[in-house]
Amino acid sequence: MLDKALFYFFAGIAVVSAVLMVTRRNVVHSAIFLITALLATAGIFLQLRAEFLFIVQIILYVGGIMVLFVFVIMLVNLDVALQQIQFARQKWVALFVALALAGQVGLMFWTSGKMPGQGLPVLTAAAAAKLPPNSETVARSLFESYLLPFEIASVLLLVAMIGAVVMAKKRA
Amino acid sequence: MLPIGHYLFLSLALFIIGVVGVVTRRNVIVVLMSIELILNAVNINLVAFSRLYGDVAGQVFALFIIADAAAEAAVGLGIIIAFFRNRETVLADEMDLLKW
Amino acid sequence: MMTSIFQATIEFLKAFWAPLLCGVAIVAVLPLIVGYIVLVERKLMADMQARLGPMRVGPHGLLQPIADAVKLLIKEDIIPDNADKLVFWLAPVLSVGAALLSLAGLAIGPAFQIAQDINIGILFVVGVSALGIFGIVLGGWASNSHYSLMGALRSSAQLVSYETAAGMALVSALLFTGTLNIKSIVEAQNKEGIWFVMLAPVAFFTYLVASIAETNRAPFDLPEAESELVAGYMTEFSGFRWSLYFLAEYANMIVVASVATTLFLGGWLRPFAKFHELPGFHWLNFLDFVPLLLMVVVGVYCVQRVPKQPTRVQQLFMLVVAGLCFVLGLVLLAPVVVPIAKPFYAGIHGGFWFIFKVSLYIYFFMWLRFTIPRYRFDQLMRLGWHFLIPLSIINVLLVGVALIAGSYLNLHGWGLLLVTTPAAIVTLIVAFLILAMEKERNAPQDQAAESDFYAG
Amino acid sequence: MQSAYIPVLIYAVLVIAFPAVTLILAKFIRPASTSVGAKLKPYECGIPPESDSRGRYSVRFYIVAMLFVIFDVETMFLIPWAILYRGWVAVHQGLFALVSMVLFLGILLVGYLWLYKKGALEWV
Repeated sequence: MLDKALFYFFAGIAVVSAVLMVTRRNVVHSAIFLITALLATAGIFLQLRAEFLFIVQIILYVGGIMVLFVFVIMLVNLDVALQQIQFARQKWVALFVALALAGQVGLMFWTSGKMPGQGLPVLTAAAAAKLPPNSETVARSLFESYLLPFEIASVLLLVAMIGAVVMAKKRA
Repeated sequence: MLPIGHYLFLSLALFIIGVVGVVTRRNVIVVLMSIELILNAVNINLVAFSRLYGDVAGQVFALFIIADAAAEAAVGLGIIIAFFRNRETVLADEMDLLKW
Repeated sequence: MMTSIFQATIEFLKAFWAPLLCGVAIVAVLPLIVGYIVLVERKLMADMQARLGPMRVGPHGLLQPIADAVKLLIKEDIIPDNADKLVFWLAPVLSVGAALLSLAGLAIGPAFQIAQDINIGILFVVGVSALGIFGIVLGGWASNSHYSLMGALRSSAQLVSYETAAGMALVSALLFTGTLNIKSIVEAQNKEGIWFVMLAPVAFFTYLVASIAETNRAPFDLPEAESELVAGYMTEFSGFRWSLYFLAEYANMIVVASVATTLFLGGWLRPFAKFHELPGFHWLNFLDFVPLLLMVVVGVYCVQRVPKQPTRVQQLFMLVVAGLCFVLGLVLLAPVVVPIAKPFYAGIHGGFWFIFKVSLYIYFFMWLRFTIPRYRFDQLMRLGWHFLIPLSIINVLLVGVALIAGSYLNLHGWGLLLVTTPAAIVTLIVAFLILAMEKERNAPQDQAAESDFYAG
Repeated sequence: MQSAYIPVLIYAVLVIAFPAVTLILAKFIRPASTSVGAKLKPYECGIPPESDSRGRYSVRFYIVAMLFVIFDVETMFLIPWAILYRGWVAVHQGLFALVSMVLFLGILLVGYLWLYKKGALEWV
């Protein structure tokens, strides 16, 4: 009961602020709504018993990546930009893509003959019991099963760091 | 106890909103933010399945996706800054030259 | 239906009454505490500058914070013409919300915690308090003034630069604890019998510097450098909105001081807390009486000041303060001598020691503010990126090496000092090397402007 | 949702409500603002503002934020490593753990040194 209420609460916030993010004219407002959506997603993670990911979402996504976005918005934010048309002439493409994706899912439910959500596996308490203590289990999995991806991640970060600086530096 | 479908639907909704944002918005920064939304939708799926099977591997992958999103945002915004310095605009359809 | 909801509420309250009470208490009392921290700061500053400080409102200015609060509450509220009204409203709320919310993870004593025993403990505190940056940057943007936006950008650049160093210092301490849970961190220090400030002194130093910069305090108060930026991101904020930012700043100070206390200074533990658990009486247990002693000294001082007060009301007030001190002293004495009150020892004395350490840390902040002149912005950034970050990364690795050496030598507790002290010394040597390199690099600094890497 | 977080959620609502409600309440307590004209202009030491403040700012702020994000990711990978480290050390696997982290940090340090040498960290 509480689980359900919390899910709808967070999911509602996430979807509504995602819609607002895409539709707002002002980029800063968009960023604020994206932050809200990301925080709501963090709430969903918490509800799914991914505590460590919850805090990573807050520290990295909201407190890191979104700060970067807001900074760049501040740096390039000209008021002229606000008066320009904000939407491309691709509304029909967007509608088509959205409808195609939704239709695909609808078809899936149609062929399976079941209502959405019915007959799908339920998140059981038994499965959840295997997850805590969450940071420790995640750490164990990360360093014992996924050590190579972890090392490769550092190469990715190195590339990102150098690439971004080269982009931003003045042209010779 | 919720069925997994709820989470898949939420993820799908966020994904579609993200795709619509990428396709319709002219401002490159908003396009990048929509991509973040898409990555986020993927993370919800991964974590939901990790919860379903009681296996943290999904969470580890979500962690990698977040790291990837950080790298993508850094480079993407770097490109936007470089573009803005030359053209004084951040609109996607003004990016019509391969080299300037 | 009504009864079932009522019953559910009762059940709920039964399960969560303690954390909820803590929450309400924090929200209700924190503004008052912050007000008095400000008063103490003004008094200390006055003392160090041979002035008296606030004296008018109440005896020795003791009611000044309340007067200030009332003043701020009824002040005119100005929203600049071109401001983004929604964001202008939202930004201070965000700032104060993040600072207060992060307090939820902290444990003042073994029982006083809102987020009881959460697995991510310390990360929750650090992560949520880092969200306050949006309050700053959005507030600066919303007011649409050059000073505000410049101050906001500077402030957040400073915050993010030092957050990395603080995070690395955190990692150094976590190497010893092996957990993120706040209670377990403190317990680990109890088990080890030694606080992590001794085992990881360089990390503590890094965290200290980084936390001053993160709270925008002097000598790193660049965002509010009056001489350059008027008041930084707060320039356009007045009245109650301004006071929210102020509250957030001081709440952040409490947060960083609490994090440092928990991680490095043993949390709610008494010095040499191990001896308290031993049967019999150890001479170090005189420390159990220190709280009482402190209260008595303050009380006697107040009583002695009574005749010097000019009016009857002020004399009475002083007596009341003295009486409160004595009562507090008795409360602190009870768990030590009265057998029935023994179970409350951890709660009462834990709270005392935690608040004591936090106060010392904040006192150090204030002392620095009165002593050291402000840094220049490029100096500040250089200190962060060229010195603190490499230093803290190297420190993490050297502490790791020290721990491996410690495991081969089978060292525990105080014995770990044998390996961690050399590690700290090596880190310090590296630090001096970095400083020397920096000095050499910055010698012909005047030509630097011509070869600006990001110009254009 | 683990039950430990339910008080946190309630506290979060409380914490956001406290400044918001006080802000709204303060509106009723204080006298109505009658300010017009120059008082509502942004403060620029008495000179009328030349331009909208939302213009271009130095790219360095972007570099700072970008490096912060990269190092933040690094910290978030270090923390799970740190909390397991003592366990590994206790079973004498510490060296392997340390080497894997030195490799991770080393690759990033290459980037850091490159930036340092290029002077990209100046001012930054």
